[in-house]
Amino acid sequence: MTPSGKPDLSVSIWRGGADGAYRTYSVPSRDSQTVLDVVTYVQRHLDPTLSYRFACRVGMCGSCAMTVNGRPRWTCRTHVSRVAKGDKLTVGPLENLPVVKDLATDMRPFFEKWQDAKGVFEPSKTRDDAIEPIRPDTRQRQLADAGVECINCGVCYAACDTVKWNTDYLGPAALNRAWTLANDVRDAGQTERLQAVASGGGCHACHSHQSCQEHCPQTLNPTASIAGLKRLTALAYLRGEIEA
Amino acid sequence: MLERLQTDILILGSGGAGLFAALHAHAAAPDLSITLATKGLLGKCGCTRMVQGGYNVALNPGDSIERHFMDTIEGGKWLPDQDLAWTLVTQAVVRVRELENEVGCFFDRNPDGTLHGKAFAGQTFDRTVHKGDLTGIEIINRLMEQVWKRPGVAKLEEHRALALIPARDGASVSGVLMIDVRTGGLRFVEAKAVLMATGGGPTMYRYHTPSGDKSMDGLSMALRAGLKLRDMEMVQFHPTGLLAGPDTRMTGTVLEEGLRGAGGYLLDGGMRRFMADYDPKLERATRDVVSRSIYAEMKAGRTTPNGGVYIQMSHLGPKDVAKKFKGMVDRCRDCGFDLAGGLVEVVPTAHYFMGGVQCRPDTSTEWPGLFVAGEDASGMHGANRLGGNGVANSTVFGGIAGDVMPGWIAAHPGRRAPDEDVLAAEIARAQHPFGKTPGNVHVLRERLMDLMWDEVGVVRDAAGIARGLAGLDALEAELLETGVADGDRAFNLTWHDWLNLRSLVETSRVIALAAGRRENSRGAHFRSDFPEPGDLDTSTYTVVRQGAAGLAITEEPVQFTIVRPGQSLLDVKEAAE
Amino acid sequence: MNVRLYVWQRGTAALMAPLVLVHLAVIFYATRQGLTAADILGRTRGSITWGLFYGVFVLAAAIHASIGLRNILVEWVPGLRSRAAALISTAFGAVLVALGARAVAAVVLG
Amino acid sequence: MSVGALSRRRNALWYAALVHRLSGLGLAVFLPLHFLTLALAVEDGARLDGFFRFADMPAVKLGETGLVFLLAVHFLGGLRILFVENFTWRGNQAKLASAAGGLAMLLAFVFLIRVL
Ligand SMILES: Cc1cc2nc3c(=O)[nH]c(=O)nc-3n(C[C@H](O)[C@H](O)[C@H](O)COP(=O)(O)OP(=O)(O)OC[C@H]3O[C@@H](n4cnc5c(N)ncnc54)[C@H](O)[C@@H]3O)c2cc1C
Ligand code: HEM
Ligand code: SF4
Ligand code: F3S
Ligand code: FES
Repeated sequence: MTPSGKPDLSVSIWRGGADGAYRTYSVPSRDSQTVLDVVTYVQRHLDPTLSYRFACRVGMCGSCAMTVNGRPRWTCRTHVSRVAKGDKLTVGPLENLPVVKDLATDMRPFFEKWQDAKGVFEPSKTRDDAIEPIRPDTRQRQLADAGVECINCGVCYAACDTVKWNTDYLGPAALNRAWTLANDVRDAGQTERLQAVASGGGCHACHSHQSCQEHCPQTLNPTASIAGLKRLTALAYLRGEIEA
Repeated sequence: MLERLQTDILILGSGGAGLFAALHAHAAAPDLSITLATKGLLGKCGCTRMVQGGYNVALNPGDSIERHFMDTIEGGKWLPDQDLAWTLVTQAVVRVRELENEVGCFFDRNPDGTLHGKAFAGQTFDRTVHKGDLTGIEIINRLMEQVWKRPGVAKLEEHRALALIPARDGASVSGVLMIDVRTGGLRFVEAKAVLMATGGGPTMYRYHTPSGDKSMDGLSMALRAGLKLRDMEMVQFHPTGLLAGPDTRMTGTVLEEGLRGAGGYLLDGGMRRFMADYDPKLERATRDVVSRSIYAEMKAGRTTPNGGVYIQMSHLGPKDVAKKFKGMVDRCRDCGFDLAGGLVEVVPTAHYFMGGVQCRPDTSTEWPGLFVAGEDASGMHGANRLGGNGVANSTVFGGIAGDVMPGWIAAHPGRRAPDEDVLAAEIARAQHPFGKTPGNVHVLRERLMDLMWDEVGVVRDAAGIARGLAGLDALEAELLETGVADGDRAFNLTWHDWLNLRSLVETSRVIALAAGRRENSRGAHFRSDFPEPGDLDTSTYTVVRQGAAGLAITEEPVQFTIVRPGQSLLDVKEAAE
Repeated sequence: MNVRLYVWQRGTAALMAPLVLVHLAVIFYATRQGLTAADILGRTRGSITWGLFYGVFVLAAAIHASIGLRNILVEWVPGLRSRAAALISTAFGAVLVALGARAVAAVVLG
Repeated sequence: MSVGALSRRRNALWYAALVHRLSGLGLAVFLPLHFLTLALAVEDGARLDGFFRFADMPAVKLGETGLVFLLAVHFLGGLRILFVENFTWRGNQAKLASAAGGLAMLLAFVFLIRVL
């Protein structure tokens, strides 16, 4: 029992690498307590060798995502009371990424695919030029705006079974970024980008499962972004601007 | 045991300063080998990413560089190094154009398509460029994409820098010792030029806003290297940090300034609106005044259950609040608080560190080959940093460092082998806790945070500072006897907690010393025993340096190279027109 | 799947949509009171319209289904290389076209 | 136990995709058989009728009902996907997918009643 009067939480945490196992700890329950706090408690008080990753603790850096009771989530902004089943919590590393140790995954494949999707701005101007006037009410600006606040947490990537099944698939976050750039009127790399997302593991591999959209903590909609890319690339292909 | 790597340019940190340095260095000299080492994942650690407010820049035709400069100097209570501040405000203009045009940032626009500038406290013009209230995410995401895109920049993610290793001459830098966090192995990276951009981070206070990876490592490394640290007493407190109780990382995180600006009330534990007792501007008073007022209420015991005060927004209409401050309201809700309709407990929280390594406008330091930028550097802000000048500072000077380092290398060719004795000593130092009986690092950190909060915090006096210094000595002695179990060193957070704590204790001592030395109250530094700001014309700044005989502290006169107290560049400009 | 396969797969899907609708209607209509070969053949024998209808349907379905099969193989058969998946699905498509053509010939030409 | 053993991230639309895939597969498997029986007509109508008599058995009728369901559910689900991919975003996709499933079942049921 704890100061809050609630029974302790029974927390199962993944320990080890890919071939690890869950181990269970008892953590005092508090009124103000996120899943990250629970994990921190275990490291600070019960098992100093527990590894996990976090930085900002306010949902901005996207480095604390884990699998909590079977669902990928940002842990710093997930209050325990919203996810605990009774007094039980199961916390594992994100799926679809290699495990480094315990709760920390290797995010490199995620970011490599981000690059493969050409999720990077290609400048058409320099610092010596004036800033491009872009009216906020234009359609393209609004489309780009809708998807731009991604924190690259990898939650959508972990939630998508197409990522799991198709190792070439670039995944929702990378494609969502490509879509925001496709709507960026300042960008000079449009054809190359469309080409990149129209090939093998590109946007067409998505089956609109929408798990990405359902789980995105920033409430972005990668499904809609990917659909947009499917349209753009199909048109570009039919016009002969890109190849299969 | 020790793996040795070589590179031309080594950059520590992947905040605004580190990433910009990498891009500029790569552009200036694509043939040089550039290595960027950072404590967390590339771009996903540090505070630049957490910038909410935005980026100060005089781009609007109605604004001027001179006005931005004067705001910076007056905000800094005449302590800034004026050449650094001038570089900051002039280069910010270039940097924002670069961020938009070359890096791809997507800043908010006015209806006519021009950049939107919002109001930020302490400024005479609405010049803060932003992307909603997630400006830092936009800046860092775009920067890190550009850095990933350049395979020429080698990335050492989750590498913690431990020590600056001097060359055999003892007076220039040879390279940096670091831990590969994922394996626990040690690496020495020898470099011709090193940029320190680890972002300060006053996380030694009970309540603090910066990200968990920041623990003043850079400044403790600089201290041990014998470099001059300036303005170390200047810790900026943000008045409204979330107070969520003990054992939660939510506590201390910032509730944005705009809440007070929009008309939010601060109430004491007895639900009384207290700001009228302190300042006629009430809740809209400046950061330092509001922080001290809340602190006074806390000292007087008029607190909420967790020991802070309340912020109330509901009188502005919960629906409107939820709309206007969506990000903030959502964040509070995720953590179990109703900001729009209820009361949320708040407390002042350590936010930014104005002090740091003394440097020149080209980011060079006393040590040939060592450069510094961002929150690790000092002098741009003086006694107080304007909201919006932090990210301007890191991106401006990071870029300058990137421009300058290749030229420096060309002018100073050849490698500088490390002083092997220092290297060996630093290796031993890093592994020190493995030789001791494992103990409870966490308890010690809690003690440090209370000690600094109570004795060297928002309001200071000589007696408290003395207690603080004594407490730090005791704490350090205990820390050195507290071990960490030596089993698996891979991703061993507890080992890193220990190392963080050591950096924090060392730099805390310097803060306390400098705070004791400044016998007046300026900006972020407030002495209840010396509440007056003192004569502006004879302003001095503190400099601390660690020598063989321990810490030495001096005061240096501020050079008014551009304007003197009582003058304004705006008058000069208007007279000329 | 790449953009070429996508365009073919979604294109044939869109093409089949009205065809399926008609086909379903015919099924419902034809099963009104028991199916007989005479009914069907009476309708289709010598009809260019039905010949075209079913010809296009067969072709579209073969293309559509073989691309679909390829995706399923890529995702659900671990270790199968995309070349092999392409081969299997193309073969399947070819079988569909051959059998389909024979069936259409049977009901239209007799 | 593997890391993902407790995964509960499957949602209604994931199941919609699964149904779409299985119905597509089902149709694809059925199609060659369908073509083969129709080709019986090449030889003579009687053999086709023979098949139809065999097909009069209730068990076979049930199977046919299944096929109608597969075709309907794949058709409706496929339309939904074509809409998602080609028109401006609409929320409530999970509801639409369930509606498609429901409608397909209804169609199949009507078919069953008619043929029995
Ligand atoms: C919540 C919050 C809100 C803010 N809002 C604003 C604002 O609105 N406007 C504004 O102008 N400023 C704001 N600031 C301040 C601003 O974020 C910082 O001043 C600025 O971003 C510092 O940039 P930097 O590059 O120096 O450091 P950071 O961005 O903090 O980066 C430091 C980097 O160094 C790494 N590092 C640390 N230690 C080591 C080590 N030992 N070895 C290797 N790497 C290491 C870190 O992991 C990180 O990558 C805010 C700060 C916070 C905390
Ligand atoms: C109106 C007719 C049809 C429409 C609108 C349609 C639509 C679609 C769509 C949109 C997909 C892609 C699903 C995805 O990748 O997420 C698909 C897949 C598929 N279709 Fe169809 N289809 C139709 C008819 C058929 C027929 C007649 C067959 C069988 C012969 C068939 C077999 C398949 C198969 C096997 C798949 C692959 C499923 C998968 O990848 O999960 N379809 N269909
Ligand atoms: S799209 Fe959403 S879930 Fe995916 S990485 Fe970005 S923020 Fe995370
Ligand atoms: S979950 Fe996966 S399949 Fe597509 S809609 Fe999202 S990327
Ligand atoms: S710790 Fe940064 S998003 Fe959770």
